[in-house]
Amino acid sequence: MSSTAKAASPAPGPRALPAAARRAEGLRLLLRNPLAAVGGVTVLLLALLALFAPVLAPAPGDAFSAVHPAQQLLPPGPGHPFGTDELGRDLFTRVLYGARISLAAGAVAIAAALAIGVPLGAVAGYAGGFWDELIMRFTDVVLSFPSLLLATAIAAMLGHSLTNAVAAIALSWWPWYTRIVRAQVVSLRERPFVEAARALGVPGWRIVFEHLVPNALAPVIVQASLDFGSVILTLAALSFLGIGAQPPQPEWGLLINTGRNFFLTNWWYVTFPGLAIFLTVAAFNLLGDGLREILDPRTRGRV
Amino acid sequence: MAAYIARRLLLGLVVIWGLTVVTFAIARVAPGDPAARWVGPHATAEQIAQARVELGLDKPLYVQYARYLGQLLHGDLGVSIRTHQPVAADIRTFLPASLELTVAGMALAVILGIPLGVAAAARSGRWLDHLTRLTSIGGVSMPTFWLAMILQLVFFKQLHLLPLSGRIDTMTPLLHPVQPITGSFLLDGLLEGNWPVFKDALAHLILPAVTLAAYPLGLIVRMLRSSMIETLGEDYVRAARAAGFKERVVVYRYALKNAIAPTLTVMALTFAYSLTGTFLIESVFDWPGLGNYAAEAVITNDYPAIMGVTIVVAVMYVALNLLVDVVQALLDPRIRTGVAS
Amino acid sequence: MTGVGALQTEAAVLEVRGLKKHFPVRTGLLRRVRGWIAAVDGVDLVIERAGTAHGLAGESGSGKTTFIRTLLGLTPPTAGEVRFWGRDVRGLRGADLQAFRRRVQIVFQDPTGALDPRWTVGRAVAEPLRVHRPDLPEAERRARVAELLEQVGLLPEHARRYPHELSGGQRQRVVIARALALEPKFLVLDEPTSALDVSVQAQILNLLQDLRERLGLTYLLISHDLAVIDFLCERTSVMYRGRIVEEGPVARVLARPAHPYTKALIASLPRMEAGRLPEPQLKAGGTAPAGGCPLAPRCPAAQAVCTREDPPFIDLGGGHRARCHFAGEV
Amino acid sequence: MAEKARAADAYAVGAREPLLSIRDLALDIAGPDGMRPILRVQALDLYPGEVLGLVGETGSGKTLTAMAVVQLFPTPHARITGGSVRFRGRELVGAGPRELAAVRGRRVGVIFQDPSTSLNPVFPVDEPLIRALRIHRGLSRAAARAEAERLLERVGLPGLVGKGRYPHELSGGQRQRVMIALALAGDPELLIADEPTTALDVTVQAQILRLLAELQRERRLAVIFITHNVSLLSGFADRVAVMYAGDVVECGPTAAVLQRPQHPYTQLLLAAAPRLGSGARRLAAIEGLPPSLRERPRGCAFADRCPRAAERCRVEAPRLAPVGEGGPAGGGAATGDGLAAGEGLAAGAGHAVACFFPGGEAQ
Amino acid sequence: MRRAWRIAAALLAGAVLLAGCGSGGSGSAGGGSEAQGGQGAQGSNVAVYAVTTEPMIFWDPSDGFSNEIIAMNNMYETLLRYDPSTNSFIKVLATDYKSSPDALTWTFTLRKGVKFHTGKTMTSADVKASFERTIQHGKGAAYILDPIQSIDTPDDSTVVFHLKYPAPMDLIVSSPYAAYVFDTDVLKKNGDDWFNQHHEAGTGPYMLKSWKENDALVLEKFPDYWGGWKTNQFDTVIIKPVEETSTKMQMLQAGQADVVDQLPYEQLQALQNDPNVEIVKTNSWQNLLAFFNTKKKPLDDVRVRQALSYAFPYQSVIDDVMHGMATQARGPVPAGLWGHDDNLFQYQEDLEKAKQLLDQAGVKPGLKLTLTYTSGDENERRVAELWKAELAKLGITLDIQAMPWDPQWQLAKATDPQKRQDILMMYWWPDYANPYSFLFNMFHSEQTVNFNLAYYSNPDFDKLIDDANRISATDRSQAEAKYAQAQEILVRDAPAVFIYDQSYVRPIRKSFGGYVDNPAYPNVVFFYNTYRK
Repeated sequence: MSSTAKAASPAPGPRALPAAARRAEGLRLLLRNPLAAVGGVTVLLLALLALFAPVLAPAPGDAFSAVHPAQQLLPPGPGHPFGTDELGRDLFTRVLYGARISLAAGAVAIAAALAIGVPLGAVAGYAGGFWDELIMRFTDVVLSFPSLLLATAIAAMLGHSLTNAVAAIALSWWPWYTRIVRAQVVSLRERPFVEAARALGVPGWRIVFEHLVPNALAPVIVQASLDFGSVILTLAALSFLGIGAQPPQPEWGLLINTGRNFFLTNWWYVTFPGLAIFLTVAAFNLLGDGLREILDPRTRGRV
Repeated sequence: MAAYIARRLLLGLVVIWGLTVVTFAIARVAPGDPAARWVGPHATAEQIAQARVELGLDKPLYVQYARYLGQLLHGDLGVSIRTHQPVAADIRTFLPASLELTVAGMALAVILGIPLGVAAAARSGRWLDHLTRLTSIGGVSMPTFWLAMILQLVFFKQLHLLPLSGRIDTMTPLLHPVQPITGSFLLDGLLEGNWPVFKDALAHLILPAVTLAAYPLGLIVRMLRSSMIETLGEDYVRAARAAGFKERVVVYRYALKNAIAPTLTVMALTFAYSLTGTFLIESVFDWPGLGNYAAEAVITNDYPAIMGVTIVVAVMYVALNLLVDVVQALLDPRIRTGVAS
Repeated sequence: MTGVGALQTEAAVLEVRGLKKHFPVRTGLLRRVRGWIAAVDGVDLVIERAGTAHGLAGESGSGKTTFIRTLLGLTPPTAGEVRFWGRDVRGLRGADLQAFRRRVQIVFQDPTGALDPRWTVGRAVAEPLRVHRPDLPEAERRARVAELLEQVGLLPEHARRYPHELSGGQRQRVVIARALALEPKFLVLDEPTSALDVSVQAQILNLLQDLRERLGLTYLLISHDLAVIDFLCERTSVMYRGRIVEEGPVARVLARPAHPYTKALIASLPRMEAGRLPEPQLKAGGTAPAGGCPLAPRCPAAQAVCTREDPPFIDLGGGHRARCHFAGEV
Repeated sequence: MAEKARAADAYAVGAREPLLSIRDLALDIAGPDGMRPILRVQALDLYPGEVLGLVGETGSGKTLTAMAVVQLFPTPHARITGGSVRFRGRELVGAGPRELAAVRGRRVGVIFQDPSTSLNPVFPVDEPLIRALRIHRGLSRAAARAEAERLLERVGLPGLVGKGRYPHELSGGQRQRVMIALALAGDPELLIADEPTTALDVTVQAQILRLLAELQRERRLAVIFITHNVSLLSGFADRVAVMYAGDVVECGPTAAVLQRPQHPYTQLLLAAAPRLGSGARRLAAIEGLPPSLRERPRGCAFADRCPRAAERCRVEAPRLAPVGEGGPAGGGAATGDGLAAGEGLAAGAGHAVACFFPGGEAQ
Repeated sequence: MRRAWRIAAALLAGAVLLAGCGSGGSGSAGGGSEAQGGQGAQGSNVAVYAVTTEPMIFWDPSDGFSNEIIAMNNMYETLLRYDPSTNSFIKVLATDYKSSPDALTWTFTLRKGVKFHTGKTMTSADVKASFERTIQHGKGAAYILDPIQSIDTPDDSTVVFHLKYPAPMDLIVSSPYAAYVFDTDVLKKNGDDWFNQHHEAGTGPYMLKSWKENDALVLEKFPDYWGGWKTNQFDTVIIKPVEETSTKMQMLQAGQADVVDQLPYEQLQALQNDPNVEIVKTNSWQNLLAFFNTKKKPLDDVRVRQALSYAFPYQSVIDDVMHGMATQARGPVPAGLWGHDDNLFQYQEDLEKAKQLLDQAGVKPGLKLTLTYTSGDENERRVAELWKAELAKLGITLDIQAMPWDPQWQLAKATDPQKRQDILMMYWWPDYANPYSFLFNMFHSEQTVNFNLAYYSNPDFDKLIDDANRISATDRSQAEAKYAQAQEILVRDAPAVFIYDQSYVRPIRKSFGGYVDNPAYPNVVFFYNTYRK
């Protein structure tokens, strides 16, 4: 009885970390990855800026209905770090408030796309057969539309507004998640632990929701964080085309759209909103890349 | 292999059929009365009713769809509300300019992207890698329409180096007439040895092409880098090194052929993206292409034009994916023989 | 317990008759079925007595995995039947199926894959309890988990760990603990130690030996390693290309193998004390002739008859039989 | 340092020059939290034409040790941080790409564990072979093809050249034969075989082992045969080195090590494997786990699991020292004090063990 | 690896080199005007007109009702051309005309020796056929020919129009739409759809050379033009759609365009310093209005509409949006067009008064109103945003929605008035020089909604303008009095805010001579009158 009586001692060393420490380690890994850390910190900073926009903005009214015709198109200066627009509004304020729109719209669009895409992918992957074919062929169809084009068509159809643009993005985005989740579920379905659960008599729905979906979620989260940037970019593009946010909303793409009439003469008008988009999207991309490296052991350590 | 391609083709057709259903649905759900739009602003109620019959809008939906499909099969994409030209003719007019731009942009992205992606992977973790990664993230994070303007500001306004916009100077083809062969000033100039036209067209092409290339370049570098890193960690790469092959052979011959497959898919994707990317930058560069046309159509709710462009681009995309499937099959014998699909 | 409660005590613990599992081969444009692969091709296997261990030896591609899946009702057989304690597994539904699941459990080859990486050890071990005994109070369930962990030589505090924090051997102990949670009567052991190092393998094999004695378990042990089967089992079957080619008491089969495949398997086994390299007796590759013995193209002793006629089982006495035309000869 | 150098010199005293000589090899792996020590190999020698079995369990460092010769590690983060690896007298630690290239493929051939991943899936199997023959032997294309055909025929795969056959069309055993042919293409003096049969079926394993043994004899190859299965070495390896926690704990002639193991770990390892027809009801198991490599114990790495461990074992690390000439386990000179005690190791091929209390019986 | 780098570097270098060649060779780069002065078009005797959108929408001279008038008025001609600056008619294809006293019979004498581009000489039959075809088509602006009962051709050079009711036929035949004379014979040969296949058959000074959609329309001089040619006139005219304003500005500065249809103020400002560019400013007949939904609460209350009219930042719009390129409108009929009344009441911004009116009407702060405007129109957007800021001071939230014209109009025509927008912003300009076009189209009662997007209905007003229109051909001064009366009612009822009358501001090259803007022909450049200085 020696082998059962003498209990194996818990493994020492790095493999034996409690859950909290593991999370801490994840954070540490994130911080050790310099690009990802920069991305994470920037995202955090942007979120804070957006949150405290009313406090930080020199002229909060300029984000809404205020106009100051006397201060039209002033170059960047002490009072107006980003200059003013054609109606005399402080561009710094508008860009700051634009962060609120972009971040909120991005979050809503991604959440909606996830809400559609993840369950469909889980069903397709686990059920297989007819449902799989049906869902995946439909997914193929939606994916065959270049997403910007589809979002454009939908936004054009629903009417031009920020809400509709977000809806259009969500409607053109979900298939990516369906694909990822399905692929994950299909590969997980064959994994021994799922087989083991079946052999234990665990019912199908429990397997899907307790084993498959949680395990499939990691790549989805990575993808979603990468997509956050793309969504912000698409939203800006739609607004730039005139079918997204509507004036006087200080949406970044819309600001660039308005500013393009002046960009050769008043460089600051398009430059700062564009920089804001660029920084935000890059931050999310860096963060997403970092998350992927942390969650995907294949690339881990190859910082 | 033939069966594999046939199967892919079949799936592509299914997808295209699905596309037509979606575009049909969108066109039907779209606000506004197509019949009223058809007859124009001063029409009477009877004229509208008559137009409804003429257009078959009084028929059940499935009949309308059949009719729509029939028209599509005959290359009839309807008549643009804005230009009053058949959409198919419009697309024929505008597509070549967009293709010229897209091909130039993609070529730039591929030619720069592949060596950069490989180099970054091979020097993973070193300064070149970091630099390449930052650049690629920059590429995919840059709003193209903004990049377009910034490039114009720098290269036109500040440096006076490149023309602001357009496909060619208005005067150039008048001073140096070209016979349209391909419809592309660049190619025609080249083919006819008309250097002023060629040079002018090339100068005009640079900024839009660079703008368009930024995103695909970033994507290709990123994709290739990660798939190369994965491939370089494979046993067969270690085996190739152990066999004493030169690093260049190991990387560019043995690893790249494996790693390029996922990147090809991305390239097909980005080609379609670039075509739609032209939506955003053609107007900035006043490039007389499909993107400009589509952007105008979007702003004016010109549904026939939007749907026409959508279908054409989507079909090209499906065709391109098919091509990628074939190339991948050529690259990977396992796909060819159906071991992995 | 109704379904299996009515089990016939005189019936064999496990009785497999004529079990076949064929997979379609689909090719071409429409993925039409162009042929069939017989992964399991008419297997008969009987485990008479409870508390015994039966080995099933075979190399990769012999159809072991498919056999297990069919056995456990995870995939329906193409033909044949599987009876546990006299009841056909195929007909089981609802409560009967659940009762069957409680009585028959499996330990997988790869303990890493067999555990959900996001679940703690405690949760994994408790999973069968939550499914089959949902009314068990939380405290009792936790106590039971601790008990199970101790039973397999782990500490109660391991319950808080994640699989990746454990060694391979510890993980396999967790898998065994989970399999034991419902107090099964029958364990299918699918290469339980082939992913483990020798020293760890020894721990697990000792554990399995102990558990069998203490809990009166019946084992079906699938392994490519005859030494492991020898260590743990009383009887063994040898599988080749989806069919049983030889079976009998382990000691007899190992000492006097009757089928050329079994012989080759034993000869190939490296032995520390041998002082020479193992003997490869089988030729490489070759396609099996239709209607003949599947081993014929690789068999060193193949005769003309082997390519023509499928050999029947030849009884060699003492429960030992082999499926070879020349099994009776020396 | 001086002591170490002296030890190495003493160790190197022998009738023949070793083909490969490893001394105090230190190898670390770069992790997210800095360098993690993996290997601390005191000494390992290999003589021309000799087969050395390198035995150890997962994580013992046997593959990394052998691959230090060609510096091709399974993980890109491994770095040699100290010590010496001499091949034909040339120092390879710190060698540039050019020097390593001169060794790889030409002087040293490598066979990997899993033939299904070590062959490039998108190239016909003869392609790298022909390339290797051309670059290492300077053959023309046609000559290389002919030579490839000959080589493949020798490993039991006739008629493969020019047929455009891809790895996935071959069986596991056939793929490993291709790998063997590729490893031999440069006509190397040393073959590193990293568990070349682990991924194969037993019957195929026997065939491949045979083939390797034949080729070794024909070509008078020196072989490092890495395995976790000691049984495979019987009848093949001239000498065995047993590794535990990143170091060699015992090494010596195969028969000596297998039949009279001196290190308690070796003893337990040998006893742990079930043997056909032994009739045993229990196996000797080594309880516990190998130590964390990050925080290596001060003393003997095996002390925590060792049934014979004494106070000394926990504070002082034993060094590899020769076992008394032909002496039975436990007898004679070996004290774990290593060579510092002034004891020479005859021919470097004698039986050596790193233990203060060698010999005895594990069970 | 190293080789790959070399390739990449070589490519990059090549690209830069080519870029350099490109700019050097073509001289197209360089935003500064100093490089090329007034060259460009000059040497080749080519005039380039950069316009915002594609000029060729319709090709059929009978059907055209859109941008194509820019080109058509150079390819086709009408019997007369109206000159609002002198309120007189220029004889084009007609050399003389007279009207019967009841204005029901109009006789035109045709110019002799006029040739179509097809080579055929124009006769009265062609004039008759052209008008009849346009009437028969009934598309575009054909409704302006509605008064015509029949057309007689007593001889080759005389055309007589018999009308159903009195109408100012001189104005009608001057219309930039639906009044062209063209060769109908080619259609007999080539089918009635021939024009739509991108052909023309006019008598104008320029004929079609080539056209590429969204790229360029190239016209070349018609050698047989009846007016003859002088040396400094243009041989070739290019009308090029250029959407991007920056590009237009750059083309003008680089001498690649001679005239540009419009530019935002900020760029005009920048152009003012350019010695080669001149900015020509003329009153136009285009005005901007914001229609209230008079069928919806609380805008059905005249006090609310007046209040909102008082709450409009007229001066700021003129100063800050239009930068003086417009004048505050006085009623719906623009200044410069007959029927405009200089004494009409004009609202001025007065938030106090607006507040009082709102209080009287019982409107509480918190009112939300939606305003639609045509997406892409920067001026409309800025006007809306300025108004929004003023209304915010009264506690009214203005929700601004940019919409493409089509859905904007569809929404405005929704069957349920409650579903329509509250305020709609729209421009109006006349089909031909007639105030009735403004008053009838925008404010006359309608059975089904068309352009009366205030849904205004006032029988008194309807009667006044209908009467005025009927007598306008015979007694223009009385007609003007009635129009003035009608506009007084309108301003009091305030169904719309009359925002501004726009000026046309055309930046042109100084070397582009002879250019005069004619507001009766919006955006049309009569290239025959222009020349290279």
